[in-house]
Amino acid sequence: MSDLAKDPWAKLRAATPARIGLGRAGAAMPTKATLEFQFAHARARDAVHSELNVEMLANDLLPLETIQVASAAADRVTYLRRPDLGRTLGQGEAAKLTEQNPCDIAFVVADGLSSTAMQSHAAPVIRHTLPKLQGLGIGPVIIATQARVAIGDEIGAAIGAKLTVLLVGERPGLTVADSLGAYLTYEPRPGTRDSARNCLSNIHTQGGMDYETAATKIAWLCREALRRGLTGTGLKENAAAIAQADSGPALR
Amino acid sequence: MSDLAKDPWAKLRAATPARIGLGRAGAAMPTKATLEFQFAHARARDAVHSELNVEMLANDLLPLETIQVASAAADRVTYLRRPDLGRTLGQGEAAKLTEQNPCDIAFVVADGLSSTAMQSHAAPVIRHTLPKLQGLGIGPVIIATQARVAIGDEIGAAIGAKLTVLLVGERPGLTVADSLGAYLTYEPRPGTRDSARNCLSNIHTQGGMDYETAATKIAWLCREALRRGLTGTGLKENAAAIAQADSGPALR
Amino acid sequence: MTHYRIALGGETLRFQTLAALMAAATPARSGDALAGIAAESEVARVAAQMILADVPLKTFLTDALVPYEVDEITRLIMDSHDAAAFAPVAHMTVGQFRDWLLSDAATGPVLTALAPGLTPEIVAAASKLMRNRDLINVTRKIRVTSAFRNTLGLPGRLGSRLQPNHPTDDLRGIAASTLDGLTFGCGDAVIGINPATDNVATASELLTMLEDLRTRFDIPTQTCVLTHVTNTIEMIEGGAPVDLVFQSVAGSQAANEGFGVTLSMLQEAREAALSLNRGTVGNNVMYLETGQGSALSANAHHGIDQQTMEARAYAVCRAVDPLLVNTVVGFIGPEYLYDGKEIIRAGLEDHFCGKLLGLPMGCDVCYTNHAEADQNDMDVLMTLLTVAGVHFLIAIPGADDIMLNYQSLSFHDMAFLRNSLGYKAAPEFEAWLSTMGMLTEDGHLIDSAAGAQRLIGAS
Amino acid sequence: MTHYRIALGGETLRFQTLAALMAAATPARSGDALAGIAAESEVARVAAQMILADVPLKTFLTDALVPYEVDEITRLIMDSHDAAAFAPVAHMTVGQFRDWLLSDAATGPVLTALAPGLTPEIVAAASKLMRNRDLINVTRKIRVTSAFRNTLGLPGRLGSRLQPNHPTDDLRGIAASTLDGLTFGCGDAVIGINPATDNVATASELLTMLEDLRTRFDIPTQTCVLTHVTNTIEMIEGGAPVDLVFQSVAGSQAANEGFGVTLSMLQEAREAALSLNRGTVGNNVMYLETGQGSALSANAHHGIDQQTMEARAYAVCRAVDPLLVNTVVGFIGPEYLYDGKEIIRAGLEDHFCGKLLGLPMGCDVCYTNHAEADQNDMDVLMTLLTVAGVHFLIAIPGADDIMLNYQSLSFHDMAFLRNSLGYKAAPEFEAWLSTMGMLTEDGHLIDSAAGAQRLIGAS
Ligand code: B12
Ligand code: B12
Repeated sequence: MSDLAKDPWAKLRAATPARIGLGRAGAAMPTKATLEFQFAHARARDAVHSELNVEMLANDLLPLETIQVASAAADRVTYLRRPDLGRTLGQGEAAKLTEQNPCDIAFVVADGLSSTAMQSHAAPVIRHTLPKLQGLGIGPVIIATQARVAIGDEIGAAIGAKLTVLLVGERPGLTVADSLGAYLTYEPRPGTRDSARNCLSNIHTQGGMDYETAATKIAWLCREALRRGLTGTGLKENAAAIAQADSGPALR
Repeated sequence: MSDLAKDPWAKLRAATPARIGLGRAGAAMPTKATLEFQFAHARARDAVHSELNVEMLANDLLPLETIQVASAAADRVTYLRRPDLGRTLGQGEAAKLTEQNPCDIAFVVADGLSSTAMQSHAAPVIRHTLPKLQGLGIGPVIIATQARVAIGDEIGAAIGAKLTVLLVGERPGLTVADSLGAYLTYEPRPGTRDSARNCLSNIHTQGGMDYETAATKIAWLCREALRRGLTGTGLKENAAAIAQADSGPALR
Repeated sequence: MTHYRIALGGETLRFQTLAALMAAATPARSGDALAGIAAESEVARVAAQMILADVPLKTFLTDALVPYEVDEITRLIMDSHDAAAFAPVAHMTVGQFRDWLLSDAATGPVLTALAPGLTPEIVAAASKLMRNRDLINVTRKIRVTSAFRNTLGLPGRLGSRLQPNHPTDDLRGIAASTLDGLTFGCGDAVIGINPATDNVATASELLTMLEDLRTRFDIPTQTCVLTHVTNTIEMIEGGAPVDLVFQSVAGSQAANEGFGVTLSMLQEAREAALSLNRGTVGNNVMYLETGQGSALSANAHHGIDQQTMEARAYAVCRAVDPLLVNTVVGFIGPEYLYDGKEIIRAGLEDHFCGKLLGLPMGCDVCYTNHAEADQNDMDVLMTLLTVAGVHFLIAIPGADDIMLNYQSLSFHDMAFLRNSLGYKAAPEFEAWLSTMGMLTEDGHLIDSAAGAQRLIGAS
Repeated sequence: MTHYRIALGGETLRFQTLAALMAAATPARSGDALAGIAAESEVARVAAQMILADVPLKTFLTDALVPYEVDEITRLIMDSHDAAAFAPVAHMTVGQFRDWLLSDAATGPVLTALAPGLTPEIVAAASKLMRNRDLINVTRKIRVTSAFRNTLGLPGRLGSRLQPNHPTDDLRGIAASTLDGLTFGCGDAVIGINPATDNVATASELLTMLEDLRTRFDIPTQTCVLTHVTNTIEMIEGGAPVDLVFQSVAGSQAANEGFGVTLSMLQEAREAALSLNRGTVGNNVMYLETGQGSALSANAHHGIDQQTMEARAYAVCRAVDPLLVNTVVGFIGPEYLYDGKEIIRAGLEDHFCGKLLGLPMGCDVCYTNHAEADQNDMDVLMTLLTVAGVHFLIAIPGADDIMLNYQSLSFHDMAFLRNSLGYKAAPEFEAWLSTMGMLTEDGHLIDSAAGAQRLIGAS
């Protein structure tokens, strides 16, 4: 109890990256916590506006083949105000895709609201996932800039993929500015509803879902989706089944 | 009392353009009054952004000679954010002024925050004032665009005027969007303090100071300023003296 | 064919449909601009408001903005409309209705009786003619109470949802955040986790952990894992300790389909939860979240402005007699509410519309990092909503949600609203806080950490 | 030579002077950007705040931002500083001071005793580290009362200045607006006219008219014509019925010279007014107005941020024991406070700084038509300030000042704050309103126009 009296929060703080045990100045946040919060806000806002370094990402993905496409949103400012444009390919961009052979699964890497997330986590997640997808036809990786989740539908349809696995930069938070989400869509085509996708979120290295867990879940969902011919609310993640299915080598 | 009960405000309303006797919905403004207010706001905001038609104004001032100068604020948006630029002449503009002969009084017409005020009232005010300034040397009228009050100091100094009478568009109000102010500055030069000027304000035709009254006051202040060698807090408007001095023809 | 027109300041302004009129009459916001239905100028906005002021309330009962045939929410609204309750205002135009709402004649009890006679479109229309102060003025009069293990919405009370999210649903991490919140007196409305993962097993584990915590400390409150309604039904069937059924809902059938939910699913879930009979002081078992922009973002807005679509979501909520409803007002981002000003306005509108329709209306006062807003704007909105009599607000550790990636209020903010502004927690919960030694005699959080240490020491 | 530096997120940020640090630590506003002293980025702003948090309060007593030698206000601040009153916080840094202000230890009476020990620079520095909610939190605790013919500033009370301006100072027009305001229960703080014309004769006529009205209805309030202090001195000498001496003041000697006013002129005017001995329940005879931006606009800001310059104006006010002080917060325009958000923030800061320095601090909640603001923003600020315990607010017919060309609050807004939020007028004035039949038993404005008609009928 005397240790606790010194800092009753020490033990609890280790259990979560959340801002707990900040102390109080009356009913207010103490100066230090207030300013740290504001600093984090300043940085998170920068993260929203930073641009994806496509070359570096393509390099990280080697030896995988990559194709780069841009959404219809010309720049970051437009992108933020016009989600509709971020969901459709820019003029002429679809042409880059139509010549591909149909495949089972196409990975789409979209900058979304955090290019930092893409830069750091997209390549490792894909690298961890591929070994678990043996036996399935994997298309080239499509890197889409100024892109929202639904852009995967147009891409998947154009490329003739049965399923898209779209990795996207989730909006940056104060504590984690590089969180990655994965959205799986069976039979992608423009107009697909979000209820017809599955989602994995909070993939990052600051207490989020680790690469190996993400890869295992993605792979399980891919196989189930192709087997049952659907994604979305009809397909629930089954923790027990995933644990069993995960027989691939631990790359962690 | 029965008339009063019907609309107790009728009599009072005639006494002022102010929004009195609006009625109440509980403690709130009734819908009608609220919407009229909002409509007036929409229009007043338009007035801020409207531009002065210089040619038309120069035409209205004929046969007086006019010279047009621009402030250092390139456009309306800059003008609104950078009052410092609105107070100085744009590059090269001073050259248009230096060749004039020194004079007693220079009229400066500045768009200020309401070009509408200038468009409507500047020429009539000057026309009403000139007859009352007989015997004094009047320079050409300088029309200054994107201009603030203090621009008159640089202009007056450049032109070598003993006194400037600067007419400016006051910021537009909800009820009156074309109110004109007159600022008199003795021995104008850059850096003059506002306490060294005299001001007449609310010159307009919707219950404001009428042209003839404005002209009488301006003329009285001009003569007093030149006689006593100052403007500003040292020179107070003297209502009785003005009434006496006003012997010119009534042009109202 | 022009339906609505007005001559104003020398020009004639026209609006083709009631929907276009409603959209143009809405205070400026980015979502309506994105949808291409916002007023083209400030003058056009006022013109639309002037016309709208003269539209009879009855019009909204006959001219459905979203067709009856294609939308189950329109059918719900029309079919459940209570004409008797509506009678006192049936003769009014929207403008007259606004004035009447603000008059002293429209007392709290009168407004409560009126609620079943109002439709989302009617309250949305009225709100468009209201200034911020008017929205506050009206909602302050209205009292809505709801209850499960405590009673929410009583005068002078302000509830709070304790939201202890974690990016991997770590049980200890979530427990830590929950304890933190409890030491600030938060959690009377609900202790509610958004699970990061979408699976029933995890959700059940989380729920069991919360149930343990609640029973260990004997806390008179309710817990919830905010997973999809279908998951919750599964959990109930699996015997998990479900207090409340959660679901996000929107204002059109199509948008709800995007969420994977229908009216009948909600009814089914409600009955399942009621069958557990876990409430002690009341039986409101539903918790619903909404937020302007969700219909448009799912391209399911039928050309209707986002605020009216939001109000229509409240019809969905009303049908299931909820314990809690809250708009997550700035949650989606600047595409729908651009900056602090738009978020503040939307928060007040949502609260107004919800309360007037008879809902226990709360708010997640929040913004994202891509929006032009900051914590100062949240200070403004939380204070205004508290003054306006909001049912509850959401609070999280340090205002920073590390899983959903947005900023809401902090536990500290609840302490401010209670200590400084004098509001109190739900009475049962307040009594518990007192027992734990965390309150001063006048119901304020004590300045020392003694109470907190007791709670944490015991954990 | 760099005085202040911090390493943050991989870079080192530097600020050359205390003035530069203060400016960079200020929440964003257009005036500081115009002056070229605003933080260059949000990160730089936080960095400056972090450094400022560690600056000892004592620094401000030795490092004068505006040199002692050139500025009589600096001399006033330094020479009148009460070291004994300052003692309890003398060891603190700015950050510690902020935390202490927010703690329960800093009660109202403690803060009142502290006031003479604080300087404008100290309170400005603390405010820069405060969120909006913190500013409200602290000011709610502080009570300042002042009195002349009624008592202002008592708990649960909210005063109002009735501002009946007219573009040509027409007596009947001004009387009409005054009556309108009285029917809304406005005017307890003062009935105060800004004259359109600058001459003593007109000012005296206006004053006489107000005096007639006041005595005819036996209204327990004070009147004022807000003309230049030199004019008021002349009026007093001329035997006009002067209750209060008005003057606009700013935070540097140079800026005040631009206004044509010095400290000794204010003292002289005060003594002249005191000699008339017209107060009945108190003898606070000064009324002062301020507002962020006036120093910069007169190019008399010495490179200091506009909020600190504003706080320095309060030192001028404090020296003359005023009845009323108010910031005219959004009055000058967007060059100094760009939009509603900046106006709201500045209003809260000004109120905080004034109250902490011990002033009877009010606010003209207002904006111009060239600013990015509207009446909804004013709704926000007036509600927040009322909750924060503001001394008084300014109200005009329909919120539209037809002479000064800007929008403030309407008489209706005062009625809202009193009816809906429950605040009351000064007790003497409230009793008078009651006598006139204008209030309900609980001090609210009655819903009918009966009271108003009585007043107008009699006029
Ligand atoms: C923003 C958001 C929303 C917004 C989406 C609208 C929009 N325009 O952005 C709204 C509020 C509508 C929403 C709703 C829901 N959401 Co959501 N949402 C998020 C959030 C906070 C950020 C997403 C993001 O940054 N996307 C990146 C940008 C670039 O993508 P975008 O193209 O702009 O937006 C799309 C995606 O956000 C997607 N989306 C958003 N939520 C969900 C949920 C699911 C299951 C799917 C398939 C897609 C999806 O829809 C948008 C439009 O296409 C995440 C949390 C996180 N950290 O990521 C949760 C999150 C993705 N949502 C979640 C859930 C559960 C839901 C709901 C099902 C809640 C409910 N019980 O009803 C609903 C329904 C969603 C649907 N349409 O089917 C979960 C998913 C859990 C999981 N592993 O399956 C998450 C992880 C949060 C959580 N744990 O609660 N959501
Ligand atoms: C804005 C304003 C101010 C601002 C000016 C700062 C600024 N940057 O704009 C502030 C708040 C500082 C101010 C202060 C005062 N003002 Co003033 N102000 C106005 C207002 C509302 C609008 C002016 C306007 O639109 N100008 C047009 C724009 C384009 O000009 P600008 O170059 O941007 O701004 C300059 C002028 O506004 C000028 N100015 C502003 N007020 C005054 C007052 C006097 C006497 C002079 C000579 C100049 C002057 O100073 C600015 C900077 O150079 C007018 C009312 C009206 N309807 O016009 C009253 C008005 C001009 N002011 C008035 C007064 C009395 C004062 C004060 C003397 C009040 C006092 N008792 O201390 C002080 C001192 C002014 C000074 N510096 O000497 C009176 C003048 C009466 C008269 N006939 O002489 C007016 C008419 C209002 C009133 N009736 O009370 N004012």
